[in-house]
Parts: sequence; C-alpha cells; structure tokens
Amino acid sequence: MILYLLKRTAVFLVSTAVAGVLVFAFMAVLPGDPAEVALGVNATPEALAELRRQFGTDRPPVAQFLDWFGGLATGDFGTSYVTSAPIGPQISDRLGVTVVLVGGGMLAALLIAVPAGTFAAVHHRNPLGVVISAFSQVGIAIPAFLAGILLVFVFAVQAQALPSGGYVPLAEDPVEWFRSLLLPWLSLGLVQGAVLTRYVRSAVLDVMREDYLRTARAKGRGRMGALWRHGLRNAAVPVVTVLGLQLATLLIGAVVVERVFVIPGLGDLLLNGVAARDLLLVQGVVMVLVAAVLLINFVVDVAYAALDPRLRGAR
Amino acid sequence: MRRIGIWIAAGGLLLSIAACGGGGGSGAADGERQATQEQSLSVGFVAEPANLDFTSTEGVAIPQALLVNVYEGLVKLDQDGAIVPLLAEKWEVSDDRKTYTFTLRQGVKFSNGADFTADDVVFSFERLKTDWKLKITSQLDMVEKVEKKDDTTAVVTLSKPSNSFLYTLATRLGAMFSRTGVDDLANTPVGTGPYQLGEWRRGDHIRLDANPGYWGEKPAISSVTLKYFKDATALNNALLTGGIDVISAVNAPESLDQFADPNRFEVIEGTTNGEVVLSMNNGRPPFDDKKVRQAVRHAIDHQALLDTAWAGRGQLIGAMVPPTDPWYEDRTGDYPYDVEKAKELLGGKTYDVKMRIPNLPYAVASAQVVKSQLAQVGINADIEPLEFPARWLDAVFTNADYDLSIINHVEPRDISIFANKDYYFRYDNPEFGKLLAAADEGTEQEQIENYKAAAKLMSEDAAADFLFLFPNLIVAKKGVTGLPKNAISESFDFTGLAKQ
Amino acid sequence: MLSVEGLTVRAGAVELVHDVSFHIGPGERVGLIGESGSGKSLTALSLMGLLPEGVTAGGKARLHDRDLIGVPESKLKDLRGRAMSMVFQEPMTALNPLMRVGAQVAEVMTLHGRPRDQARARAVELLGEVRLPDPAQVARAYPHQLSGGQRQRVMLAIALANEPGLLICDEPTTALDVTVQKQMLDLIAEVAPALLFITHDLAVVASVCERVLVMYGGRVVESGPIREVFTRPRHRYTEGLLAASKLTPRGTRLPTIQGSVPPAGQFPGGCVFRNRCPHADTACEKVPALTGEGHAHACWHPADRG
Amino acid sequence: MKGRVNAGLIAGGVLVGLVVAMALVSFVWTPHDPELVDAANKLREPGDGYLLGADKFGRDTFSQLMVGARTTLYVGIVAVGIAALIGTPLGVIAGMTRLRWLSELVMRVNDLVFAFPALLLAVMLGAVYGAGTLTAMIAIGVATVPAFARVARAATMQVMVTDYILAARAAGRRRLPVAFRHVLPNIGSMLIVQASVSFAIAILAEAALSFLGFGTRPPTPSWGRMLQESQELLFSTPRLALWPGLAIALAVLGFNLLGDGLRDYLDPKLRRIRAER
Repeated sequence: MILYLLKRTAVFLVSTAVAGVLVFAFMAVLPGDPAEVALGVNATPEALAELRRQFGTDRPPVAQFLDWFGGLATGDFGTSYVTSAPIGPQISDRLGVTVVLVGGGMLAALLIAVPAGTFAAVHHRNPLGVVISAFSQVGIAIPAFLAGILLVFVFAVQAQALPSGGYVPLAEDPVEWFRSLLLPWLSLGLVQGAVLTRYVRSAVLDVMREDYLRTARAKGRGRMGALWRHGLRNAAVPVVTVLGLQLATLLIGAVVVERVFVIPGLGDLLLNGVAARDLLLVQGVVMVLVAAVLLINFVVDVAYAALDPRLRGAR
Repeated sequence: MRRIGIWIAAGGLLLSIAACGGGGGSGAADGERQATQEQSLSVGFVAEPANLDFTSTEGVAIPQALLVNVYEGLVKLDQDGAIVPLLAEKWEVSDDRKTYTFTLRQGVKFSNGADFTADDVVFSFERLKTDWKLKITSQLDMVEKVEKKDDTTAVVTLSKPSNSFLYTLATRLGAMFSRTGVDDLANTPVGTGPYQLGEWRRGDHIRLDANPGYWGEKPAISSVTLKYFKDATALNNALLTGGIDVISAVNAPESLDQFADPNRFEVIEGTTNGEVVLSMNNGRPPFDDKKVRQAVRHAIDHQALLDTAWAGRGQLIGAMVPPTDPWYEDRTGDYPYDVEKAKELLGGKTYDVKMRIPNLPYAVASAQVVKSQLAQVGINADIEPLEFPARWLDAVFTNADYDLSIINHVEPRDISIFANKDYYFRYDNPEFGKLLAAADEGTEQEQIENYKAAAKLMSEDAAADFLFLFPNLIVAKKGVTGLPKNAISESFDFTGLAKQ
Repeated sequence: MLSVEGLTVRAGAVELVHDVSFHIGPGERVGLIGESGSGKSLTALSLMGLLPEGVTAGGKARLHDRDLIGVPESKLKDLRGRAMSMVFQEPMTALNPLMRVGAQVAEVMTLHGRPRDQARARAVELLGEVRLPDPAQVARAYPHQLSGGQRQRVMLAIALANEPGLLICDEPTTALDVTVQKQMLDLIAEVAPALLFITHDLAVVASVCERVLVMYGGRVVESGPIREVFTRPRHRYTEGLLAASKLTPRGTRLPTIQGSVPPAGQFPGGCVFRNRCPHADTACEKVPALTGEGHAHACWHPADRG
Repeated sequence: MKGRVNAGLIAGGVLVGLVVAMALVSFVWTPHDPELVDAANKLREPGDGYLLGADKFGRDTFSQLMVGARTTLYVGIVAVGIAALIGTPLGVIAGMTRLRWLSELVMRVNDLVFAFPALLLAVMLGAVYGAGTLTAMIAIGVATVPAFARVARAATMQVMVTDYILAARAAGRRRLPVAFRHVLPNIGSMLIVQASVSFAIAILAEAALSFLGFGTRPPTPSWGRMLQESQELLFSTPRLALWPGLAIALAVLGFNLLGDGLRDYLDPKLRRIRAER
C-alpha cells in the first residue's frame, strides 16, 4: 500500500511538472510580446527593454520557466502584466468559489444518482425503473447551461424565490451564500446526476449479477441486505472513476454555469484573462486547472486502492 | 416513487430556503438601510475594467466607473452638456484664446489626504505626455505649457486657440491626479471625487464608498456597487429578481418588455455619444476604393438593421455626430438604401472581405445583418468575432488588420479621430483635417460651420458607415431618481442618484 | 429430511424443470447428475430460493417441516446459511473481493445471531477445519490473495459455519485443478451432513455419493443407489452417458450420444430424450413416469431388462 | 454472436437518421435562406411557409435548424475522427505491447491529455488562433483522444488473450499484421460504440462553446448559438429557445441510444468495456 502510494505520488508529481512545461510552452508560442502589448505601438525601445526587464521576459525561457514553476510551489503566480495585480490571490479566491460550486454540484448529483440509479437497477424490469432510466437519458442530453437558464426562469424570475445569479461569500452572509449557490448546484447536479444515474444503475446491475451477491444471500441475507452490505462498495469502484472524470471535466465545464449565474469562479477568471490578453493570468489558471485534474486522478487512484484491496499490491 | 419523493423534497427545500431569504434578506435589509440613512445602490454593468488605470488601458469601463465619481477634473459637463466648474472655481480666457487661467477650489483633498493644489494640475498635465499610454492624449496636443502661478492658480497656455480644449478637460484626459497617489493606479485610484474605492472583487463587483473628506455636497447614495455581468440576460435577470437596482445599459434590447410594469420598473430611453460605426479599412483594397465604400453605404438598409439587430432602439445617423452635438445635421439621406446603385458602383465585381468584430452583443447582431445585406450586392463578408477588448484592440485597432469592423465609438465629440490617418480607419483626406483644425481654432459660429462641413465631407467620402446611434437604455427599480436620460459624458455619474 | 414433490421451475412461459421429486434423509449423500442445461442447478437454486430474477419455482419442497417453495423471502432467508447452505461452482467470484475472508466467514454466523467476537474466533477455527494452513492469516487475507482451491475451502467453511442439516454443492470442484479436486472431494465427503451434490462428472459423484439422480431436459430420468445405476443403467440416456465416459481401447469407436442438448425449452414433448435416443419410437411421445422402488427410471424402453 | 436489435438501437438510429437527413437535405434545399436577414419577417409566427417561425433577424427557424444539423455533424465527425485516429493506435499499441513501460507511458500521456478538457483547450486555442468551428472541433477532438485510447487499450487487451491471436502469434506473425488483421476488426465494435457516445458529447461541447462565444462563428447556423441568441427573447418568444434546445437534446439522446444499442447489438460479450464519457 505504501509502495503504491509512493508510486502514485511520483506519477502525479511528474505529470504535473510535464503539464507545467506544456502550459508554459503553449503560452510561449502565443504571438505578442507582453511588454509591447502593455506599452502599445508608440512605445520607445528603451521603455520596452525596461518593461521586459521588469516583467522578466528578457531572460532565457528556461530561466523564466523555472522561476515561474518554482513560484507556483509557494503560491506565487507572478504579477499580471495587464492589471499589475498579483495573480496568486485572485486564483485562490476563484478556486475556492469553483471548488464550492463543483463540489456542491457533485454532491447534489450523488444525492440524486445513488438512490435513483440503485432504484433503477433493482427495479430494472418494472416500469418505474425504466422511467428513471429514461429520465436519466433525457437529462444527459440537456446542456447544463440550458438547465441553468430554465431554473433561473422558474425559480428566480417567475417565482422570485431565489437570486438569479451572483455570489455572496460564506463569511459575509451564510444564508445568502447558500441561496446564491442553490440554483447553480441544482443545475450542475441535475445534469451530472443524470449522467451518474446511468453509471450507478449499470454498476449496480453488474454487481447484482455477481456471484458473491448470491453467496451473501445463501448466507441468509435478503436481496436488499446483500446489495447494501456487499454490493454498494463494489459498485462504488466504477462509479468513483466516473465521478473523478466528471469532477475533472466540471472544473472547467462549470464555466458555462458560472456565466449563467454570474459566479466569479476560475472559468470566469480564465475567460477574463483571455479577453484581456492577460497571459500570465491565463497561464496560471490553466496550470491550476490542469494540476487540479491531475490531483483528482491521483485521489481517484488512491480511492480505488482504499476501496479495492486487489489494487494495493499490484502496479 | 423514490425519485418523485426526492423531487418533492428538493422542491420543499428550495421553497423553505427561499421563504427564509425572502423574509430576512433584501426586504428587511432595505428597511434597515433606510432607517439608518445609509443608502446603498447597486448598478449593473456589462464590461468590467481589467484594471483601474485609464491612463494606460483603453476602454470605456474605467472612466465610466471612476470619472466624476472618484476622479475629478477642473471642469465637468452638466446634464445638458454645458461645461461647468468643478475643481476650478472659475477661469479666465485671454483675448487671443490661448491662455487659460484657472482659479482652483480651496480646501480640496485627495482621498489619500494630500491637498489639491496647482502643483497637482501641472503634474497631471505633464503626465499626459510622460505616463499616459493612450493615443487619445493627442486631443490635448494643443497644450503648450502649464504653470503654477500660486497654490490656487494654474495657467495653461495653448499653441493655438481651441474650442475643444475645455470640453476635453471634462473627459478622462482632464482628470486630476495626486503627486503622491499614482503608485498603483491600476488597483488604487486616488482622486478628489465624492467617492473612493471601497472594495473590488474582480469578476464580480466594485464598491464605491462616499469619500468622507469630500469638499462638496455629499452624495445621497453613500455606497454604490457596480456589479458586472458578462451576460446580458443575466444582467436583466438580476434586476428582475432584485439583485441590482439599475441596469446601466441594456444589452439585450429585445427583452425590454420584461420591464414593462410601471409599478416596478422605470425604463429610460435616451441617446448617447456612441456611434455604432461600420469601419472600413481605407488603407487597403477593396475599401481603399471610394466607390466600394459608397456601395457599402448604399447596400445597407439601416432601418432594417436597427429593427432587427437592436430592436429598433436607437437613432439613425449618417455621420460621426450625435444629435446632442451643436453641429448636428441629419445626414441619413446621403446614402439611401439602394441595392441597384450599390451594384452599379461595384461594377459587377464581387469581393471577399474579413469582418473582424468585437464579441459584443450589438456588434455580433449588427454584423449578421450587414453580412446578409452586403451579400445582396456581391460582397461576401466573413465574420470573425474577436475577444473584446484585447484581441480586437490588438488586431483591428492597433494593427488595422481588417477590412470591415463594427464598434461603438463612445467617446464624446470623437469626429476628430477621422483626422488621424494612422487611426485604424486609415482615412486620409487632408481637407478633412483642415476643416477640423479650422473648427477648433475658429469662433463658435466657425466651429459649427466647419464641423458641419467636415461631417458632410466624411459622409460623402464614405470614410465609414454609421449603423446607428447607440441608445441610452437604462432600467431602474421604481423609485430610483437622478438617472440621466442622455448619456453624453464618459462617466456614469452617481452623484445625483437617490432612492425614494 | 428434505423432500421434494413435483418441483417445477419456469422462466416466463418456458418450463425448465418439470415435476421433479426426490428426498434426502439425514446424513444421506445424494448426487444430482446431468449435462449443462439439464436443470440440475436450477433445481438446487430453487431449493435455496436463489433463482435468478424472472425464474419461478412451483411444487412442493420441505426441509424438516419448513416449506421452501412459495414462501416469502423473509422466511426463507432465515433458513439459508443455517438449516441449509450451498457451495457454488465458481470459487473465484463467489467471495466478495473487497472484504477480508475471516469477516466473510464470520458474517454468516453474526447474521444468524451469534455475537461478533465469537463469530470471529469461530471463523478462524472453521478455516482450520477446512484444512487451510495458517487459518489466522487466511482470515486476514482478501480473496484475491488465495488460490481457487483455498477459496473453495473458504466457501465450504462459510457453508458449514452454522452446522446446517443440508449442504448443497453445485459443481464445487469443476473449476479446480485435478489434484486439488480430490482433496476437496474428500473434505466434503468427510464434513458434509446430508448432501446434495450436483455435478456432470460421473467419477466425482461415484466417489462422494451414495445415491444418484440423473437429470436430462429438466426431468429426473433415473434414480437409485450409485452402484446399481452405474453398473446397470436403465434409462437410455444414463446408458449413453456412462458409455461416453468409459475409456475405450484405442481404435474403437467412441460411443457417444448422438446430437447435442437442445436449448432450454426446445426439448421434445413426451420423453425428453427421444430425439437423440436410438431406441425411440412412437411410444416415447408420451411422458414416461419415473417408476421403480429404490432404483427408478423414466423410460419406455429401458436397457438391461433382465 | 450478434445480439438482438433492441428498442434503443432503433430509437437512436431514427433520431440520428433524422439529423443526418436534415443535414443532407439542407445541402440541396431549405425552405428559406437560413442566413438571410429580413426585417419584414422579424419574429414571425409559425405558419405560412415558415414552419417554426422566424427569429429576430427574420431568419426562418426551420431552415436554420436544418443547416445547424450540418454544423453539428461537422463538429462531431471531425472531432470524433481526430480522437479515433490518434486515440485508437495509441490504445492498440498500449494494449499489444509487451513492454510494460511503453504501455504505462502511453497511459500516463493519456492521463496528461485528459487533464486538458475540451473547453479549456478550446479557450486556449481560441486565444491564439481565434475562436471558430475549426478550433472547437480540434479542441473537442484532442480532448476526446484519451477516451478512445482507453477503450482501444482495454478492448485490445481482451482480444490479445483470445485463442486466435495467441495462435497467430504462435505461428510467428509479426505484430503489425496481427494488429491490422486481427485486433482492429475485433475491437471495431467497441470503437463504433465509443464514437457514438463521443459524438453525443461533442454536440454538447459545441453547444457550450457556442454559448460562451468560442464556437461556430455567426451567422453560420449552429444549434448552440441559436440557443444563445434566443436567450434575450426567452420570455416573449420561448419557441426560439425551444427548437434548438430540443434539437440538441434529441440529437444527443439519439447518439447515446445508438451507442448503447450498438453495444448490445454488436458484441454482447464486450459489454463490460464501457464507453468513456
């Protein structure tokens, strides 16, 4: 187990470093010298040189990379060329919002998918189970932003029950914080929940066909008892994979929901950075997103091992 | 049944949370604030500033938020467009109209505590040449020197008489900076205005709080929150659900019906200085050919464009002059919609051109109409939306790498941009420059005459096409007063606002 | 002790097991033999109440004085693992891969009321009783760390934990290596109370059981003491089966049953074997009854008439 | 052994068929020019030659939907094509090779690519080369590579232990011929299923990108952009959002059902290898 953890950790760290190189290289090929962009066309060569020195863009790329990547470890993302504000605090603010948004959305998805998927599997032969399956198929087919727009329309504009958008920090007003996030959570949760329902259903169906479930019943457990005690944890293994995949794609995928609900998350920051050509900011956000996905992969791998003893020795 | 159960439970949760918020949230808070005389107001905007330094960053978002509210100039425009004193109590103009002696208001302090003196006036004018990074600083090129006579008197000497000088001082170019407050303009603006920066949560809002040391009358609203919405629909929804009090500019004009209830909302529709220009690159084929440009002007059915792209809100114009300017003349008849005429001018040729537009609602909507109408005469325009501001500014504005573009030129009295042949229009007619120079140096009557002639010339030259005048569409909650009908300055002035 | 009377198993409209009757006395070891598709596993599963979804059983089956067919799950589950237990064919998949072996053995005891710590201790003992070396360590292992033979011993330990009156083994050694098979069979023979042993392997049944039931096409076609059935088969199917399993001298024709087992539900009416039977005639269009005391058969033209 | 034709397969086939038919017909005929702005028909009610009415530009909604189907298919085909062309060889190599480090390396690279989701790639590419259908397709395609590689690898590993491959290998066949002759045909069914599922995801991704303004350029009709443009009229003219929304949902549903149905039909034995979302 310890060996496995060490190995996974190593893979995670190496991948992150490689991702860092990729992100840096990608940004380096972007046309446009940040100093030129900042000073405009009428700038003097001296001013340009001075600004390049100030930005540090006059140094060799490798040195720039090491400086930047080394800074990341301490949370120093550099200072924006455009806004001349430090990037680190912005990213950490936004990351917090996105994590709450995506985490809550996934929680909502789980709360929907686990009961619904299990129910649909257990009752896969009767009409209600089929209806749930059909619902989840339809849910998958609806774009998240459309779900968001409709939720706003119904709950905010028509019912006037919840805010249509905006974000209130938890520390400022916990009730408003919750209210401001409820619809975004729901729109992520409904769509992701539909996707997840399918996976939970098929995982539970698979597990229900497993011999050890029959063994459990032969021991004297009832159908549901066997499923509860022996099935769910086994079914969780494939579901955790999907959950990891979903979480990873959602970190950036949530940007459309952020847009609909005017939530200042990481995706929004990225789009702002792109619109303002704030390359260092874009670079930082992309790096954080990519590292987060890799981290999620790592956590999923570890969760696997925690769930499934067969993986601990192997690999 | 389990799924249905969950639905009911979720619905119940929503409702209970909603009820609790509805009772304890905004309603109660409103009452409280009124009781303590601490009025606050939140105004929704579409474009958020990338930073707060309008001396280095283009775009209207920064002066909109900060000018008059945080930064003040020597003069300002009143609601009718007249120039009135602000930091200058009064001024005297020499007989040759080249020397302006400003008497400064006393007891004015910057929000960093420093006193405002004639030294700051000299400092601010010098910064235009040394620190500003914008092309528009050329509008004050006629300033020859600025001197301090004493602490409360500053003398500005012009190289030639200029009608636009005082007017320009009312724009961001005339903003007064503190000698000790320019270290971090991007994040910490320091001005003499009635408001100072309270909080800026990037991507969400800027809060301006009343400046306790303000020299003049305290504004009725002590705390204004500028909330930013990239999405026009989200902005509408925010007002509909009480998230904000005012929409500064409706960017989804078709949706105005939502605010039809006069008991809840007030819709203000007026004009702005914003000419939505279909720019044509005069500097390269095919639009270096006047006939092709003229064909474009004939090919566009402006009324149809306004009706479809912007819900018919706004006004048709034929030149770079809004009706609120004194030298306005109706030039919409210069190029009537005439497909046959356009085809004739093109001589049967067809063209493929690049239409590189900012990814803003009005531009994307207008571009689709323009493309469709140009296709009727054989000009195939390929629309490429660029992220605004950065990519558009870089590709079109700075490098003029475009054939057609569409942008709302919001700066007041900006017909002069056509006189600069390096401007992205690449319009180069010396006659036009002469007319403008004559207008600026001449008497008031000459000014009007020459501006009229210049507008006529550029219209006939088809230097660009003018799609429509951007409407000032403001929607406010019932009871918000002091909103301007016409937006004629760069600033969204909060000082006159109140809440009943 | 176990008596089965007219057991039928059906999946929807298709009857898979028809009218099966037999009984097993206390301590008796009975083999149930047949090819795959003969209905032998379904018969066993219906006794345990573990038929797959959509498959139902009818008829009567009683263990001591408790009904096994047509009673609600809640009553049946008390019997499972206590009064009767079952060892399945696939040891590789029959254990929960995510749970330690000891816990899985203990579970069957705690389920039926034994305190947890007692059950844990007893589980280790049981693992020893099924001849697993170092039972304490095995108890801490996960299934994937054990071999197939070891896992099947674990299954046996689970089955025996509550000292049931009846043990049902469904091909318990089929998936195991030959050398391991023998040990396993010996162990089952040694520890089993009353036993219903399902297999397709004649040699295996001969080594473990005293009595045998031969199934084909969902029917019991012959039954009786091992020695009699194997030496003097009466049903033509049993005869063919025995002939096919005998080693023949090189060069002689291997006697096999012609054709192959039809898919479920497509057996002929009357005698289910008649489409493959060399002796079949019009008489076989009627269903033959299982007749005979002790050694019974269901055939219109039985072999070895004298 | 082929499974039976199931209801999902038929329903999926019909929905996908409809999309394809709409797209194909749009090449030769649409009721109106989908890009023609006509103020006289602004927000025209359905009927009288305008089956589903017209949008605020007076453009016929039905014609736009038809041409939008084309855009949808373009994006799907190119994106899935890129993913399949890159992902499949990677997966097959990883599945066939006996060099553990190579297999491991391919999968690690895969994980790394996976860390750049389609939206992120599209935004990054859009920032450099400008947003448009092409960058969207490339971004979605590249982001889908890992899904193909994983499925191809898993399927290959299953095929590699089957008897006929072992026999071919024992007979001294070289790897590449084995890969082409035996492995590809046998993992083909899984790849088709994956393609169908990926197609559905590509449609959703395109819609999301169009919503953010990183998708198909105006005025080329795209369902995602139609939906985005209809937002300001959601209150007064909800049908403008209804139709493209429905088109997206039905197309996605169709491709998902088709994928599931194909999986059951083509190879029930391989059911366990799930298409990756």
